[in-house]
Amino acid sequence: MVKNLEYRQPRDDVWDHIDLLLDDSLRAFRGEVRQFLRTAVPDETRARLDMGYSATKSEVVAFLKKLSAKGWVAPAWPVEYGGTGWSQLQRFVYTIELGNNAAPSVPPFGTAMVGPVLYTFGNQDQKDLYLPRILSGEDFWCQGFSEPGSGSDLASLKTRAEDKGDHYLLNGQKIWTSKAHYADRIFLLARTGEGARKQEGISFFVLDMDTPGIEIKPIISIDMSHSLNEVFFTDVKIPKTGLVGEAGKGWSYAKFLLGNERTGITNIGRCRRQVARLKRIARASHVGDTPLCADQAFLRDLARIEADLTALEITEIRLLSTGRDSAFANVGPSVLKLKSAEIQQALAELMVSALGPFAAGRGPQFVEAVEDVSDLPQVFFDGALAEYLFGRATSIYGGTNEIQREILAKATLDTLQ
Amino acid sequence: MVKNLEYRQPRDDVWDHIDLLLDDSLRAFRGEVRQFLRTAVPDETRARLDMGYSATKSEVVAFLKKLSAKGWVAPAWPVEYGGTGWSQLQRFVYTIELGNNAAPSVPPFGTAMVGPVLYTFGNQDQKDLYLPRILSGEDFWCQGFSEPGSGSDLASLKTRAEDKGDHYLLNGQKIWTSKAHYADRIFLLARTGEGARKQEGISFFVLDMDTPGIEIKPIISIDMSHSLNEVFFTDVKIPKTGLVGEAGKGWSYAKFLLGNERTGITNIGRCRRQVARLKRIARASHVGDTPLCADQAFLRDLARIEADLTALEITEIRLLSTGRDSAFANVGPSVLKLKSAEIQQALAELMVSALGPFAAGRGPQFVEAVEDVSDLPQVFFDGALAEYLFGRATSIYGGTNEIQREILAKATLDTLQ
Amino acid sequence: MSFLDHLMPSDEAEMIRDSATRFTGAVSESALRQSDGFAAERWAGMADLGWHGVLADDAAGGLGLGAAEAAILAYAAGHARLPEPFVASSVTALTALRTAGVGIDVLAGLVAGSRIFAPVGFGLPVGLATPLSVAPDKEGASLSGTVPLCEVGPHTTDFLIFADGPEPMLARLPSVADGISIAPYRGIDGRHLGKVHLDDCTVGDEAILARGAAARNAVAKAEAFTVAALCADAVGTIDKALVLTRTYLNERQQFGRPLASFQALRHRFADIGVEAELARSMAEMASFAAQTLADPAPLLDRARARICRAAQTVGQATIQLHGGMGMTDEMAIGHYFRRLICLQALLGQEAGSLRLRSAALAAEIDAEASLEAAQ
Amino acid sequence: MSFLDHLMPSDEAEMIRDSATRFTGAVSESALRQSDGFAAERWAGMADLGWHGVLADDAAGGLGLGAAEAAILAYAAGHARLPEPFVASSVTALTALRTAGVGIDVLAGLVAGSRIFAPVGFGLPVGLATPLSVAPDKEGASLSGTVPLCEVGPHTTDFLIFADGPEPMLARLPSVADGISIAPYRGIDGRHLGKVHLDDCTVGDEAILARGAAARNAVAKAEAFTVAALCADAVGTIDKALVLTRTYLNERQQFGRPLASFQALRHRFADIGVEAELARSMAEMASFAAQTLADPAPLLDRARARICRAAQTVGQATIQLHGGMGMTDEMAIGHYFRRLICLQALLGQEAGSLRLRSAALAAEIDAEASLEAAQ
Repeated sequence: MVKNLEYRQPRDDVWDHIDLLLDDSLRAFRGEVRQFLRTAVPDETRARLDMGYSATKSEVVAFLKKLSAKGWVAPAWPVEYGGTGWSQLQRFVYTIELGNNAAPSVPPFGTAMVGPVLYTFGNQDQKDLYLPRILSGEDFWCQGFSEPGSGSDLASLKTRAEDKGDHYLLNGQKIWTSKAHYADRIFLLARTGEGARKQEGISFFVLDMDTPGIEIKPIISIDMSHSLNEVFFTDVKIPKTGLVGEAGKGWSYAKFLLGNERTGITNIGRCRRQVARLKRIARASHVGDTPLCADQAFLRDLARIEADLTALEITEIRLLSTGRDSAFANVGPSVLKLKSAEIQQALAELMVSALGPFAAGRGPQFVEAVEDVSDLPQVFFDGALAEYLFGRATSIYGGTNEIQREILAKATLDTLQ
Repeated sequence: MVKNLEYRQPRDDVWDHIDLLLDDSLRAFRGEVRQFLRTAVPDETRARLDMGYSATKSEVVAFLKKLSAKGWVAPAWPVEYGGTGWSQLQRFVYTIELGNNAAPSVPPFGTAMVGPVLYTFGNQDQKDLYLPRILSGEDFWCQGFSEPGSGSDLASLKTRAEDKGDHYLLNGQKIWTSKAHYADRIFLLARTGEGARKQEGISFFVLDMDTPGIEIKPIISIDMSHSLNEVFFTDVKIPKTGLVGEAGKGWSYAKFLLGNERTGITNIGRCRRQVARLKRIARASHVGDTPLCADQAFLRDLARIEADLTALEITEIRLLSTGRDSAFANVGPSVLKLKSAEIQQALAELMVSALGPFAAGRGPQFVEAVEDVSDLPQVFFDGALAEYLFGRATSIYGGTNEIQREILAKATLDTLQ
Repeated sequence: MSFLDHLMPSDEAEMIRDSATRFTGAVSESALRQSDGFAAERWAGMADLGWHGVLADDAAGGLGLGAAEAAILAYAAGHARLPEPFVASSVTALTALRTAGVGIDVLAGLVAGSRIFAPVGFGLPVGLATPLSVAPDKEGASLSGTVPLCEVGPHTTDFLIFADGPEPMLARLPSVADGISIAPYRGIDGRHLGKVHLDDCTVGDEAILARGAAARNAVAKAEAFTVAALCADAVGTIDKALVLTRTYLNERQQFGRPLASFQALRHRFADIGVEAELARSMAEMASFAAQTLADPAPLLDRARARICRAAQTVGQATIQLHGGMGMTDEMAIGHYFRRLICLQALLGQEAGSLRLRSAALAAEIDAEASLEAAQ
Repeated sequence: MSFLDHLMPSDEAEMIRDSATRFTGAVSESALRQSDGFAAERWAGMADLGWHGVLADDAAGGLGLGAAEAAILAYAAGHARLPEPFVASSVTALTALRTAGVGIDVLAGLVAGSRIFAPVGFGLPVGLATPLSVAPDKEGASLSGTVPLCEVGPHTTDFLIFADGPEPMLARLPSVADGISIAPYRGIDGRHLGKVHLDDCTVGDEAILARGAAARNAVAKAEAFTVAALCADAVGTIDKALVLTRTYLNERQQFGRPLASFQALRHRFADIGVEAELARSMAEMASFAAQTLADPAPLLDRARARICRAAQTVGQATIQLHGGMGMTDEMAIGHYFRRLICLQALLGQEAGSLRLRSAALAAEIDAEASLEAAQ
């Protein structure tokens, strides 16, 4: 029984109908990616991730090594800095396949966040030092933007870096610092001066995490896992070489960075995998004597999410491929962010609902305790709840749903055409 | 086939489970009401109303005569003015049965709106003149509150009544005046002075609709029916006897009136009848070879609305019966208004969805054209669409959903306990 | 052609879009209200711009283009809420005729705008099974049965009738013929509809355009093109509903400031903006699928479902955002709301579309189980 | 008693509410976090206030009250997110024991707080069928089978086991007995849960409290009271989640003003306030139905469905309104969110409840058809 619920690799000979929208060269490219992932991700890792658990650091490191050897760590970077030269749609397909094949997530802090800032605004020394270590998987980065009390109002940050001539002296506190406890380096925003607007006087720094004066305090999240942190800076010396670009221009670099972030968070591949997982659960889970897959109400919920997911995929393709509809190009990232959060949360909610009474418990002991009860997809219980709980963050991080709606309203309502 | 879809009177021997919450004396009272309605409403009227059509004026007049003879036109009024002396819960049951039995709606403008204002704030002459004519069904009233441009900001009204010594001279315009074309009299708000706040300087008047200078312009609504109007006043003389209460205090009388209005608009009886109607439609309507009542997804939609309706009923009973939870008593009317709008709209939407492709057409010719097509509940088509379209107003009139949410937020969020 | 190419409209497509926008931009609100469901001069104007021949071959006077370009015109029709049967005649009927391989003479009249076809028993609305019975007749066949919903009106010159069954056939009949009677009525959005009743209606051999698999194939192709065009029509209707609402929210003042400054209304507008973009994506996909795929149904069902939901959500929200004004026939928004209701019905509604997708999902789950059992 | 009387709490009920509010008001956040799912002194405190005997007769040291008063206590437990098995032992087990007519000695220990019962195979979660097999044994009976989800923990002193089947029985067993094994685990909200495995577990005649219809009846009554108590627990949890959110929105500043001043957040808060009132109505109805009606299931199914939806909506919205802070275990709101998830599971979830109501609706439709056919 449990066997039937295990992760299945996508079959090349069975196309999802949405795949018919791809052309032959993209399909061939996808085959290549799948082929690589089949061996690059150990079965055990894949099975755990598919259940909804996070990858461990060692799983991520092992996978990064494979990617690094292939040159696929940061496909979006310019070729001169180690990118692949793929088209935007190739990258789209690649990202889908990572999620669809339950590969560990490539930490975005180096590849998608600080990397592009460094090769765009950094000096030669910074590029030479940091970029190769991101590509090799040696350096793990974390992000020091948010502060307690700043919330959606990022520019109200208070951490201060005082120019002491040969170094900056950093004091303040960051929050929501994902994976800080794994990180070798941090990029951060700090106030180096004052301006008429709160967005002025902010600078962008890079810093080693083992610098004296840095203290990390875990934030346990509502799924009872540790992935977020508070980071405290007490008289931390940032060498002058840690300043990226010009002092006082940090806000514009941060906006550049956040703009990159918004297009990468649709998690379509993972959603596809979860639709497939829900289909397997529907087969194994029973309501009385009837399998859940015979319940039209459940099927309609799933079909509705699937239609939403198809719409999201095509919307992302539209954004990547045309770029001619300038109004849409402006709001596209917010559309994707809002909709993908909704779909991810709907999938997790449907999965928890499919657990019925077994959504009451979790933890390894729970999984063990219910593992021999027939007719129920026990192995998914724990992970589904973890995903449901942690997934509430998808409508909060990277700009809450409310912030996204405000961006959309500004772009579509305040400009009378 | 069509026979199966016709209106069915509620059976006394088959209790809706929610009825079990009533005590014996209320159940006996309900039996009495049902008994009366069985003969007071002609079958033809009942059938038409159940299909979703509005009552004609002559149907309303005929029904009011029956009610008048019974003394049931305005149960909520104090006995001295012709009320019944029923408890609040008896009135609740009575109102449900009117809707549940597809009786024509008693126009609220006289009984629920101007009547209570007159017996609370009017002078003896006004009481003697107007109240009996409301109870006898002789006088139809309409309401002149809203104005173009005022929208949810009712107090921004501009219609002015100038004190000319022996009369007021009225100039201005009202909008959304429901049934003005049927009405004998109108009650209205007009500005008789200025104040620091826009709520000041407003007076409350009653006026005959045949007074020279009144012009009525129909507003055709999106269901293509005529029920709303604009009313224009050009140098209309209001006799001094038309002023209700004190000049300048009209806003407080209007608030008193609107407070009464909000508790009477849950339309629970009508919703119950629609649930019953949907059950009959589900039996007759087919999807391929399967009756709609075998579609679990449809049934779940219906079950969800039914649970909502049960919750609404009990919430109204709570509001009527306890009055001890002062926080809830404050927000109760807005809770009922929001939720009843949602339920009424959800029922209409589900009914239209059940029509499938036949929601494309409407009108008497349409009904005739599809009447002989088997297996489809044609007789409901036209009325269902009328209800769906006109029912969009339930979240707009009497304070939009947005206004209700603001009232709720003020009461529950702005007061830290 | 790949989907990516599809997303990059050709210069010709852009020209069609521009000319359609100019054409519909000249249609006044009063003209629309007076046209009573059909305006001959508007139909002729479309003919002049090549609308009716967008899918027809050069030889028939057409433009020889595909579903993407037909979608541009259907979008324009929705945006301007044109009541004429553009989709029914120039997309549904024309695709069936063309796929069945009828002669140029028949198509030429349609393309020129002088012949207006009403599809009967197929195409529109989606998902309404109305089988007609076919009896052999000495001169051809005899048809009987009732189709309760067709896009037919006083303007109709020809019927294109599909009779399913053991011996399916596609036949063309003039609008006045023995054995055919029409009960006319109006769509919720003002378009002409009707019930067509056939009573031993004789169809000569020359009127039978296709039989058997060829007839089925013509109808299937026509239905796919119909869904794609209706989806585009719905997106055009949605877009215009948003434009009207944006204007209203910016112009209308309440409590001393524009409605557009109230956050709750702003966010609701943002949400329907998202719906519009998702609907647009699905319409793009539908026209690609109809044009390109052998079995577009699984994608078209998703498109129908998603676009119906967008139509419902946008229609209801734009009325609500208009407040009391949204309830009046005087404002254009209600007309767009009604068109969205009508389009949902013609598309088979979200519930109907999801019912098909649910059944397909159940079958996919079964197939996976069999596949695994076989391993 | 009529429902109206039910809505008018007695003075005694008000006293119980006040004392419960005082008691839970004294439970500190740190005490809750340290209690690891059960605090003996808190259990004893409840006993002192009469919680465990609220439904027990005077003779057993109880208060002899009903579902309404039990609901007041369950509400308080939810509001303070107490992890102790108040509902499982003091409502579910006690109602079954009392209905089965067990002796005062058994009840007295439960009422005094010295005995804590874990119901096995009935009561909670709602809708989980876990039949145990019963074999006749020389001294009574022998039970076998697995119940994967029970509210059982280190504190449990007694099992109250229901074995359904042709010869149903309700039996009491000590927490340590031959043939019983427990696999303990934790609820998502921290409460103690476990799987109970019975392997030829011998139950002596003296341990069998009821058989046949009497056993079924005891269990049915207990389950109705359980649903009512869980509904009240959920409403208490919801109310506290709203209080925490209200405080947060008023205290937290963003863009220079309190979050509570942003209209989009205000309206979302208003919406969950509506949910809370609907849930409260349904909980009132559930305790009345459990106490009064012979067949409360149709009403209890609606109550479960509606309250689960309210729990889901309120839980998700209050986390969202807390923003990033809502994602941290440090804030209490996440604990309330998890309790709401757990309660939904124990109530059988909205989907499970609506599934039963849908089936009942289908049966009602059939019955009406038969009734009309018979006329």
